[in-house]
Amino acid sequence: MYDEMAQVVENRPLAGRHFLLSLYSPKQARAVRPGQFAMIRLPGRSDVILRRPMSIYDVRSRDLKGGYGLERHGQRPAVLQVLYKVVGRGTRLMAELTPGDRLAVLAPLGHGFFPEEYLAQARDASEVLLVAGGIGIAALLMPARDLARQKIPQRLFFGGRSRHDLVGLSDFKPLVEAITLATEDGSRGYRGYVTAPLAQYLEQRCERRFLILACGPMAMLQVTAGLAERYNHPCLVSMENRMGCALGVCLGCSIRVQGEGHAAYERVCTEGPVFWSNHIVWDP
Amino acid sequence: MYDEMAQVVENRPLAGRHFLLSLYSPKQARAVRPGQFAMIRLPGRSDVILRRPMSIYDVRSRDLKGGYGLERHGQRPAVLQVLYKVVGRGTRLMAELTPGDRLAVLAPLGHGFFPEEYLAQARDASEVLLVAGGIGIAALLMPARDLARQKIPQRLFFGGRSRHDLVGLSDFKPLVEAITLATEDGSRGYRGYVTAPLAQYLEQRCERRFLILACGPMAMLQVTAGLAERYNHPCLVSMENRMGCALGVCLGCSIRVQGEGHAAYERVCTEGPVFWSNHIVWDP
Amino acid sequence: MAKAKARKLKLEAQDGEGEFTPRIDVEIAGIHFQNPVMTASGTFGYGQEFAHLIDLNRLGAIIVKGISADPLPGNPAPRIYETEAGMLNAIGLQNVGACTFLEEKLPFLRTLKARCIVNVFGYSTEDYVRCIEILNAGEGIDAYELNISCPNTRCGGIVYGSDPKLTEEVVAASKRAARFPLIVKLSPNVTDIGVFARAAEAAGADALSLVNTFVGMAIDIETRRPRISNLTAGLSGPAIKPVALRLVYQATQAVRIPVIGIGGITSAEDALEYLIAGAQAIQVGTANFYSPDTSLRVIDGIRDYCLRHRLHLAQLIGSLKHGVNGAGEH
Amino acid sequence: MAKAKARKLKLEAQDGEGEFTPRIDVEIAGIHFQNPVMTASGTFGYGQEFAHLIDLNRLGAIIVKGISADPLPGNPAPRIYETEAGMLNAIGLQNVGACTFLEEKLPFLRTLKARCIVNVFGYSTEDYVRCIEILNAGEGIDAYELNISCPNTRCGGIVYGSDPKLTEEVVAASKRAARFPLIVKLSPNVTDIGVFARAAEAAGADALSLVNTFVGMAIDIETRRPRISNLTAGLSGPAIKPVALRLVYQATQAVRIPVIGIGGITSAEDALEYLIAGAQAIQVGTANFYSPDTSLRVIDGIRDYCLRHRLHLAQLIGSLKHGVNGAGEH
Ligand SMILES: Cc1cc2nc3c(=O)[nH]c(=O)nc-3n(C[C@H](O)[C@H](O)[C@H](O)COP(=O)(O)OP(=O)(O)OC[C@H]3O[C@@H](n4cnc5c(N)ncnc54)[C@H](O)[C@@H]3O)c2cc1C
Ligand SMILES: Cc1cc2nc3c(=O)[nH]c(=O)nc-3n(C[C@H](O)[C@H](O)[C@H](O)COP(=O)(O)OP(=O)(O)OC[C@H]3O[C@@H](n4cnc5c(N)ncnc54)[C@H](O)[C@@H]3O)c2cc1C
Ligand SMILES: Cc1cc2nc3c(=O)[nH]c(=O)nc-3n(C[C@H](O)[C@H](O)[C@H](O)COP(=O)(O)O)c2cc1C
Ligand SMILES: Cc1cc2nc3c(=O)[nH]c(=O)nc-3n(C[C@H](O)[C@H](O)[C@H](O)COP(=O)(O)O)c2cc1C
Ligand code: FES
Ligand code: FES
Repeated sequence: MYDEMAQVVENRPLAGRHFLLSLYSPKQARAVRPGQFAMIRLPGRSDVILRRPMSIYDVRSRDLKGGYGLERHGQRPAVLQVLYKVVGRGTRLMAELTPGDRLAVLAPLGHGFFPEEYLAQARDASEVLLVAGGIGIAALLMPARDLARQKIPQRLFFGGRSRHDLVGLSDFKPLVEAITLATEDGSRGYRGYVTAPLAQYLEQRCERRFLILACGPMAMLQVTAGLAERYNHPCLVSMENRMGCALGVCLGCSIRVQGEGHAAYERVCTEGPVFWSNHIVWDP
Repeated sequence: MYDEMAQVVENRPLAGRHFLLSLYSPKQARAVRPGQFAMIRLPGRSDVILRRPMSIYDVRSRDLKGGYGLERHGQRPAVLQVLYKVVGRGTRLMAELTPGDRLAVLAPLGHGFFPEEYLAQARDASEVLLVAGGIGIAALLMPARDLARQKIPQRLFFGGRSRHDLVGLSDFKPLVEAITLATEDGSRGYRGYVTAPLAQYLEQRCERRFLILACGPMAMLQVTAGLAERYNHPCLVSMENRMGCALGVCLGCSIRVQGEGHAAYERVCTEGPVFWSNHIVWDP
Repeated sequence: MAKAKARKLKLEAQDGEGEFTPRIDVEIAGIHFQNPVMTASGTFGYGQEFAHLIDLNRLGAIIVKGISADPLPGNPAPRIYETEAGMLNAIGLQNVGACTFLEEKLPFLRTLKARCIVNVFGYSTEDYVRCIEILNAGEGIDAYELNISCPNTRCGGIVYGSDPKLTEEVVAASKRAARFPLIVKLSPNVTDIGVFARAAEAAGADALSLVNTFVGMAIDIETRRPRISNLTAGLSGPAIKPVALRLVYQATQAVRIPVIGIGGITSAEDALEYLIAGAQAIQVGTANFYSPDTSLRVIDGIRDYCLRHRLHLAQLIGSLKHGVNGAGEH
Repeated sequence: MAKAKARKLKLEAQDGEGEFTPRIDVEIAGIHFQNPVMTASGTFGYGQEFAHLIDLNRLGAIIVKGISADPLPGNPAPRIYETEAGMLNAIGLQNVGACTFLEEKLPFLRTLKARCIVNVFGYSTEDYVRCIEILNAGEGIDAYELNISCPNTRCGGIVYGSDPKLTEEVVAASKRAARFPLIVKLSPNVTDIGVFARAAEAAGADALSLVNTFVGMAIDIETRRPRISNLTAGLSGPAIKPVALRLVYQATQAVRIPVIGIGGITSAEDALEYLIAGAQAIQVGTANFYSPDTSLRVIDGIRDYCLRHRLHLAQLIGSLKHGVNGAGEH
């Protein structure tokens, strides 16, 4: 983890108030592991004081070519990429960033989708299912690339409110066997929540083993965790919570997990954001 | 007085952290009278909430040509100009403005150097003395032009901390007979406060009648007022004070004036900023 | 609970998908307000100062600058200072006095559709009573707001507002004297707001308003002198909103009379937090200084919200649900 | 006055134009601190979390997260929320408990040049005493900070901190039990801070620290539920600075023991305001979250200021002059 001033290389607008922000920060970019996140701060503003947590979507070389794994192409990563959606004051200000602007970035952070912990289950599975809700997609590109490198078949279930939320699809296409889309307004793919086609898929393949990696809104994760439990598949979820520090000290991000007394809570920023879904105590 | 969103036409850096800001705001520009001011707000920032008071330095046509009085050249004013110095958070943010940015501007405000109130004295005087301290110069260009148009001889006394504070001289040159400069560090003109050469000038011309128009830091105004009293010259001062509203309602800008009870205070934003110096109760 | 009263406003039957026109008027202390948005005392002058900037007739009420029986000069400069997301002020209640107010300021206010509430201040119970007795002659005054919470005067205000016994005394005396309904404005600088809310209610207050400013301070480190001549000053603005909101919520829990919420309101969203917490109306203060159209934006925003949620204001007031996830407070 | 003690620090003769090295060390409750900058409880974990970000040896002291006799789980999520220039928190004092602290956290803290102060919390006087008795075994603890002001627990904390009698009781019992000096951390949510400062002093406190957080609230207007599961929460950050500074100033006026200032400090300028107002030291809280090097910048800034003004810290403390224009308070 490093606390750096990183320079904006690009802040590319995408569909539906999404942006792809590229930050030059070689030390951090080299240290990133899949599923980790960054805390981003707009310096000099006392009206947005806390840093904002953002998944690290990808790391790239300075000229933005290549992607995670580019070491294999003889290049070292130097740029952090963050895929974000404008939802409030902090992200609205992020949208105004232009190349050359400097941000305070704390990264890489957290316990992500670390292959050593799920690779055995992934190999046992007939397929890895990536389940993304909205901007949750941002946490899944780097693990998808890990899995693709290991030649493990994977399938992406991706849902959003409308088709404008389905960003980054072209990055996933080369990595996965198939993509199932869902939108609440029916503007693309299934009409409804992404957990509906997921449930159907699992129901029809009761006999098969899957590993599920999921990231998205709490409600989606909870349903996904329920499906994983019902059909008895291992499932990793990347959790969201408000964060004060991401250093493990404010205890603002703690969530309820299996355990009693002091062990009843764990920090999303430190023990997470990725947890085995059956470790979480979901709301009744 | 209008409350408008004005667009930045230019934000020109000058010496010593001074800037000349030009704002497109025709309705306001047309209404400006000499010695009035504007309240400027950076919208969307809750860390700099109050508007900042700024003298209106000049009004111009849209292409920034001409100056106050340009109606006579067949053009109507459309641009407000503000000459400001970066001193704190608000002005630091103003310095970052670029053409196209929009500001909330309340203008024109206040009781300024209105010719109908001093022209008689100006005509009686052998010379009008303009006395400026630092950024106080910003309040004097429009009255100087009024006087020049009336062919009333004037002389500028202008002091600052260093020569970098002596901005805008070229605008005054065509309007005044002579300019006396002073800097605290001696980098230009007299070494010391501008009130020293002023005192000397008045002392040597005890028999003559002057009208003094002054703007600058409180201490300078107080000394100037003292000199005016000693040599018995009428003197108008443009006062500074922190301002909450400039609408006359917060009473935050009130200063002590001649009078008792409720009349002991008057508002710089409404009754001022320009007062006859003997109306002010100066600190002992 | 205060919301009982608001519910009494007759609601039109509102179901189905048809046209819906939310009612956002409200009745407090027997006075009908066309909407729950008022301008806070000391931040809106005597109304007229804003006449050329906004349509005053759209406001729920204008609360004028604190008036005392005799005119007051106020404190020496500097009186204000900007802080993080807020400002300090120690005006010292400079005002024209009750008689001049009646002669020079009230006639204009009387012509407006907005209600006129007069904020009353004194240094002693006799002062308050004397001021009210003068003002009782005023035609067009809709209510008094008793300022027992001004932090910028050595005696008077703050002393009354931080002692429940004195609160009861001055409220009871003022209520006896008052020809118009009496709103009592409470200080936030207390350990338990419920005690003061109940004291004012017991002494006959028709409604409460809160908060007044928080006592604060700032120092110029270069001169090592206070930034405000009075040393301490009142903090207002967005910075105080979370604490003010909590106090307003607690006050609504403590009394049956209506509560008017004040503190850091700059948008309809802010106002809605207060209304959901239980305030029957709100006041916009410091925001008037830098954004004179705030109150109008708040009115529009409240109406839009009610329309979107198909709620009348009365249904919204005090509708705070407990427990973040709907599972009850855990 | 608290400053008398600080003045006792031997000052080198300092006149003329020669080299000047300001002394910024300070002695509080018999403990020597290399500088007056501490990290506030609950905002700096157990120190180690910041070890790879800043040089911990440069700090005056580290005050660890509130410790109770038994481990506590804390409140359900959400526990924090950002507000204007501040944040709300209702962590609910999640902590590892006194025994685990001694075993797992203290050994690292002991190795540092920064002083180690342990923030102690309980639900009853017995809890406080029991916690202190466990901690008394700890080698390397320099002092206790008694948290009688946490607003986020139903009983305990806030109750003690808002009743002078209970304050005296818990402080006296804790003082009797404590092997190390006792700093008492006061709540800002009171009508008269002087009463509580004097109660703590009378009961044997060696020093005071203030402020803890202000009780606040925020509502999600779309769900009409509180933003924080606990309903109310503690407000910290730049927003509270003016009010916290006033409370610290008033506390220094009320007692002879040293006072440590806390609240919204994000820069050396902020810290200097507290020191000039009379605080012997200061704590950096919320700023650690978003700018972990704040404390170090504050230390450097204080030294630079002292150098520029040719003052030792002890000469600066409590040096507030009255009257804005030097003409005495008018
Ligand atoms: C581990 C993690 C990874 C994330 N990755 C991404 C990502 O890659 N792309 C992306 O667009 N968003 C991501 N988010 C959500 C993102 O942090 C929020 O959308 C963002 O903080 C909103 O800030 P704001 O100022 O625009 O919104 P506001 O609503 O104004 O924020 C107010 C406060 O709430 C917090 N907050 C608001 N929404 C969320 C949320 N969903 N989760 C956590 N805190 C929130 C903010 O941090 C802030 O403290 C992630 C969140 C977490 C915890
Ligand atoms: C009638 C009038 C006309 C002015 N004209 C000009 C001008 O033409 N050019 C120019 O550069 N400056 C002018 N000033 C001063 C200018 O308003 C301040 O320099 C500016 O407000 C500082 O803002 P800041 O945020 O950078 O400083 P900060 O120190 O961060 O401001 C903090 C607070 O103090 C107030 N403040 C600080 N300095 C002053 C000051 N000298 N006078 C009044 N309030 C102050 C600010 O408005 C703000 O509320 C004028 C002031 C007045 C009253
Ligand atoms: C400059 C100023 C003057 C004020 N004068 C009065 C007053 O005369 N009487 C009063 O009851 N409150 C007065 N107040 C308090 C406001 O009415 C209001 O209670 C407070 O500012 C909090 O609201 P806000 O955060 O929206 O400003 C004054 C506030 C300010 C900022
Ligand atoms: C997340 C968080 C947790 C806190 N936990 C404690 C605590 O355990 N014990 C305590 O005495 N104070 C605690 N505090 C209060 C701080 O120590 C400090 O008094 C307060 O935040 C004000 O300072 P600031 O404005 O610099 O943050 C906590 C504050 C925050 C923001
Ligand atoms: S965000 Fe502070 S502990 Fe996790
Ligand atoms: S600035 Fe508000 S009355 Fe003058």
